[in-house]
Amino acid sequence: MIRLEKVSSVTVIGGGVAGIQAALELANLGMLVYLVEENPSIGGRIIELNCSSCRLEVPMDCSICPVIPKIVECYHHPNIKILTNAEIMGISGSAGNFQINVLKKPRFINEDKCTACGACTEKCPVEIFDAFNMVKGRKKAIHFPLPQAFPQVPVIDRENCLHFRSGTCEKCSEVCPTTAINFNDEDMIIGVKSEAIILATGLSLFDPSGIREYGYKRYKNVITILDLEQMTSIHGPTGGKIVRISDKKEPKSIAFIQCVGSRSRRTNNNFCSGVCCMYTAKDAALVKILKPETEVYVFYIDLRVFGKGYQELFNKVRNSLGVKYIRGRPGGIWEDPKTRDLIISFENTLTQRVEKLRVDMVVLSPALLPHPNNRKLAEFLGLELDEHGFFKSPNPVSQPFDTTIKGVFTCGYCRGPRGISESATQASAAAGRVTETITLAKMGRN
Amino acid sequence: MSEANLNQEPRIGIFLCDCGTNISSIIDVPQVIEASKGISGVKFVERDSSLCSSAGTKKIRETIERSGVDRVVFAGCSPKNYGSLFESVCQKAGINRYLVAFANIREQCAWAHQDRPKEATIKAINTVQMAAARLQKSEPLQELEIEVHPSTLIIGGGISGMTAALCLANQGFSVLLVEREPDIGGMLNKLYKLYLTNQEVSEILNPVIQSVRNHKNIRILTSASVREVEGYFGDFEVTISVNGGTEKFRAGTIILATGAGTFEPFGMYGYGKHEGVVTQLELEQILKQGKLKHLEKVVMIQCVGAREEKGLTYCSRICCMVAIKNATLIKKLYPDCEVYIIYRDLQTYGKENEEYQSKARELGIRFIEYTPERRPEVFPNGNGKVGVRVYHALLGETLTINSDLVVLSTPLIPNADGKEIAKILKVPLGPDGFFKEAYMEMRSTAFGVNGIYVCGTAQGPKSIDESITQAYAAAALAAIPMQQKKVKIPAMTAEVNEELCIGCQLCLDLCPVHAITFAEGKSMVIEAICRGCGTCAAACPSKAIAVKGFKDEQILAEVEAALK
Amino acid sequence: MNLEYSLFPGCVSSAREFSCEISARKVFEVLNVELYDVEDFTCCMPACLVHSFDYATGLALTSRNLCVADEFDRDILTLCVSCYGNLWRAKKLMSENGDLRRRVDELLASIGRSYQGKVGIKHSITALYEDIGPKNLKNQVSKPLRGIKAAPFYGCHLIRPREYLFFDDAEFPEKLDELINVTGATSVLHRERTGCCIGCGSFFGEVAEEAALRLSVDILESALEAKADCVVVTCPYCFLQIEMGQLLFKRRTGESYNVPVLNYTDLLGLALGIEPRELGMNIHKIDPSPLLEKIK
Amino acid sequence: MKTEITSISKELLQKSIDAEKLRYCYGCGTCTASCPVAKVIPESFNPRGLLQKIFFDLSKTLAEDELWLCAWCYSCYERCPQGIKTTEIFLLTRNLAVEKGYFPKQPTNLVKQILKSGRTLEVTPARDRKREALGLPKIGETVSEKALREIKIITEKSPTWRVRG
Repeated sequence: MIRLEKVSSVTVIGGGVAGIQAALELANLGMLVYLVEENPSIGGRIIELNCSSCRLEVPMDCSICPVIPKIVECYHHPNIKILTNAEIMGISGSAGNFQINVLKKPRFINEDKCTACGACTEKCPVEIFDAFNMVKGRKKAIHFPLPQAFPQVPVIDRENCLHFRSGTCEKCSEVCPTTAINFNDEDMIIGVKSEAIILATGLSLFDPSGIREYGYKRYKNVITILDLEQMTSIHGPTGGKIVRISDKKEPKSIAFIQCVGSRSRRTNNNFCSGVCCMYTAKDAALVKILKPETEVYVFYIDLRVFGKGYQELFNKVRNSLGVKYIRGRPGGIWEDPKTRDLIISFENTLTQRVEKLRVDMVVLSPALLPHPNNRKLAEFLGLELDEHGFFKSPNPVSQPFDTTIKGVFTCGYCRGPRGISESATQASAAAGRVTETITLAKMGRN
Repeated sequence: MSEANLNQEPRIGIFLCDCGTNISSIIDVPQVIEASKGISGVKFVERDSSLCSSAGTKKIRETIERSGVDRVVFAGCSPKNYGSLFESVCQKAGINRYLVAFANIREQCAWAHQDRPKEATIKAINTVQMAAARLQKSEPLQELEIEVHPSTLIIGGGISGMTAALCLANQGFSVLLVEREPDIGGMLNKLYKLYLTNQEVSEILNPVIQSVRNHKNIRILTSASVREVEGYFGDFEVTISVNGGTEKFRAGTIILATGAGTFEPFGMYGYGKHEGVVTQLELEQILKQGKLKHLEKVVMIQCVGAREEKGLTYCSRICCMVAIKNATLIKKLYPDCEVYIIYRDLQTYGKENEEYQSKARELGIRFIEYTPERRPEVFPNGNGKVGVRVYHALLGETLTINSDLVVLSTPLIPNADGKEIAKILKVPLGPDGFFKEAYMEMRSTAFGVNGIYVCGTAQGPKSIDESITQAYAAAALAAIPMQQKKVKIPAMTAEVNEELCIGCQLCLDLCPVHAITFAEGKSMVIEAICRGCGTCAAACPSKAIAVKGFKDEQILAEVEAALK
Repeated sequence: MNLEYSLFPGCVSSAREFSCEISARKVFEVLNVELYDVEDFTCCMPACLVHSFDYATGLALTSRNLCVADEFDRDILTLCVSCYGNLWRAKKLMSENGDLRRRVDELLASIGRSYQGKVGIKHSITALYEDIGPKNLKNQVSKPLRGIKAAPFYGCHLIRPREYLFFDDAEFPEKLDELINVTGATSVLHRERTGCCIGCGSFFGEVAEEAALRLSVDILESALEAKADCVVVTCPYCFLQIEMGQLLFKRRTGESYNVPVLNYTDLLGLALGIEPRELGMNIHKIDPSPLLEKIK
Repeated sequence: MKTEITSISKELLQKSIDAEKLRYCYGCGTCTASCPVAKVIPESFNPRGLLQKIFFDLSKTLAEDELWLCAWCYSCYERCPQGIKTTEIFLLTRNLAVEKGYFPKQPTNLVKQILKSGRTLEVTPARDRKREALGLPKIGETVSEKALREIKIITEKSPTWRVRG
């Protein structure tokens, strides 16, 4: 096997699909990899998505299942050191010799002892808001991360935990059968030396309540596509059932609205998120397959069907499954105060007809934005960001994953909008580029 | 520690996972445990809430070592998820990984029948019984380890092939770059300027060509093509026809970067009939030669021959950007020229493309949307002009543009020799005729076949930066086994019982990967090539061939258990 | 508290819809707020009409009113949301020191004026909400209008565009609802609350008249769906359109809606104990008396 | 209907930097979907279509009644995802129409009324008496003389305000 002390080390920042894939390739290429993730588990955004094809037995790309084995492999790889709950505090040095200071925040739970029995979460007396559970909306102060995150070891929300707030409660620790809970865990600063850095910070979500006329957060049955992904996920709060938040009834009609906050100078997000058209097609299909009698509408501006097999999937969704596509961005939504139905005002721009549509549920595709951490990292490294906060490349055509600083590379959404497939390909590519660069540098030295 | 001993009765351990509550909330786990205990040879049934956790894996190892079983069944989630993890844990506990079986009681029982828990439980019991029955007939198998020759054959000398070649050569691997044309450079040789950066193509192409030519680890063969590929992952034997003769090479890995062709739209929109109707590629040539005379009006039509119901069904991904780029170039050359782009859906995905489109709009380039139901018409209009009549769907009006030049945006299409290469390398083509990757989401540059990778437009239409990205990704994947120097290949290969073989040679013809040779009147399997598909075993008239791990008695035992 | 404003009554309330002016003057009097008439105010010169002929000339004419207001150290108080929005638009355009501003400055110089933009621009609603405040108003309510369900109709230029009108949210405004609830009446949620009466914009003869009628009907339907007893407006133009729409509809179909239209100041005035007649409610074309009876 | 596309007016684009933004319109229809006029008379008015027409065939658009149907409610202005100042663009286009001699009847009459009285609506002596009767101050048939004079001085400088009558 590979002898670690002699090998080069690389730090990957961000433990989502891109970061995991990059880490795995590098590790398999014989490097020692530090994978730094700010959340308590690795997996990133993708574990918020649903598993569709496995459930439906239809030949449709499932977003999450192919990634799970990668997450597991990454977690157990002898060449990958995973630092979760970790924040980058500073970076110095240059290509071939970066010094990265990482603050590792305590988890308070011993990952080796925990058996994920759930006794602690059951006994915990504090309930907090759960953004990933539109239906219930609550979770305990000690809770499991999203079902597909890894490791499946509970997390304590320090802000709300009674022990940390007032020292009055140790219920979770009392019931833990393996004494895995240790409140005395402390912050740790870890210094990491690396020859190269790969940035894979991923994306953040535009808050669609900024597009006031669609009434998100005001109208209960206006949700985002991520809420729907959670609902349709077998691990999700409804066990895979689609329900209206207002009355928990299954909707008879659903309208999807594209480009909410994206392709917009009004929100300063003058770019296309690149993935919404197709995940909407996928989820629209899912709705139709689960319950064929549901009326499904998609409001779009330009269909972005540029990827392999996209047009064909879209044809199937529209022609065979009967999802109705309407070219037009709705002007506004009005909620019937009695029924909580939603009345959408729109123009079908291909027929010039101005119409209204009453539906049970509206699903918004919000703009996907670069991660806010990019600013801090750019500052540490002296990197250039564009006006939106994406990392800049010295030449977007010939050096698509290089940055303006030598030895620092990017992959995934942090360089610009892209889907899972392209993020993963970019991650492999960045790993190839890093290996090439390090080998060249070493040969230059020797 | 327990070594499987075939003379001894099989000793089976069963691990049952609750998967949090994913399984236990639907399936009556105690009932499954009870039933499992009754299976012959079962020494223990161990239940856990989460086997994949750190604590869970530790428990697996300890339980196996303590009980001395020699085979293990995991009843839980799909082996796709944690299969390899559990196998490696078992291996550490001394159990041959081919004596580990999986009963998928999560996806196939709990989830598939969540509204019928009773039946789901019965199915779960059956699934566990089947896995155990099969294990009783299983034998330990050893994987073959193959040395990987540190060299790569790259087919195609375009930007993708060259980029991959450099990436590997720079890591010290030797690369053979085979190009069918007399010169390397590929499609980029025909192009003028790049979109996004507006640089001349030569600015990025020439340095790459120079580096490839000067690299000591890269050997270039031009006007050459791959005739034959024999051998296997780690040690391919490649025959190349070059200079009227053939040469043989050895390669550990292969990267396919054969590129794509362009669709020629004869008979569409007056192409080939009216003067003044050209393709984007032809316009590119005219621009490159500086021969574009002053124009008053130019019309570009998108999706010519693409996104159709039949034939070329796909979107070619780059044509909108190519049109916007060429429109921009014309507008910069002749600012008073009116340039129209007649499109279906603008594919300016992402950030840079969308920004580039905005800049084009700032220059005054106009966009007209048409629908496939009402396509534009092109007709000669006298004085060398070409009329374009188009129903502007967003205006609800038919416009007539009296243009000087009509430019058709046509899709990239699979290369004509793709089928032949696919046959030689035994890799698949997709329904669109491009090479079919293993799995689009996580392995877009790999094939199901190990040791062969794909990048660039050979896999599907893509831009230059995307091709370069894929080239690096393919190079990384090819570098991994060469870096590790050895690969293990699955032990589930075919095996010939020489005593039973009657020498009919039926298997030789049927084997899709040519893994069977014939010597001294008997068939022989080359394990390194065999992928264990079982075609030979099924066809063998004398039942002389069996696939290890899938022997008849194993399958029959499983079937029997299911029917019990 | 001694509030005072320069009253900018606007053409519609001066020349047509007297009830709006009557009720506003009365209510502010009772609230001890001084409204001063300014001799040299003209029409606000609405952008949709006057600026349509010549952007710069129109802007100069509108800004002239702001120059006149600057002669007094008092904020302007408009009764019409169209005047309110139009004056604000001028203020905003004049704050951008471009070519347009230079041209307007020249035109103003030709009449010996120079634009300062010192005084603020209020509408009766914004003055009531921001300068007096719902709490103070509530304290002065002597006859709470319990039992009345009122459908607020905000009026376009009270809330749009947010670019330079900051009074309330453009999509989900709440302040008029709050002011209605202060009177003891109940504001109802209805779909056309932020709608448009088309009164101050669309010009093209019969087509526009037809549009206005259809919109009025839509607004009335919206209010009735929400079980409102009346529509409460903030602007004499909206008042005119929604009343006229009912009369036209009756003439055309023979059927009548009979939904009383109230200026917000009518509602507030009633709650302050002012007699309907003193608020000019006797000249409303849709008789409000059945509504008034509901209060008791 | 056939239309020969003519060059877009440089004048319009130069008038105001905001009009330049019209080029960013990708015809999403948010404006029309939000428009109260299009809601009730869609056959006569469609702001999205009007913007496209202004962009594609300005000279023809100048003569169209549709140009004067925008109700100035700012709904589209508020919601346009590209931040196009629709309402202002319509105003600018009306400016061009008037420059080219298209004087729609009703607005022209209203403007004449303004020149005459300083108000858009006439206050006859009878109406003024009614005001008085209702307890409102009398306001006269015109605004103050000074104000009227100032209006004249300003409007005389504008070529498009030479409203004959």
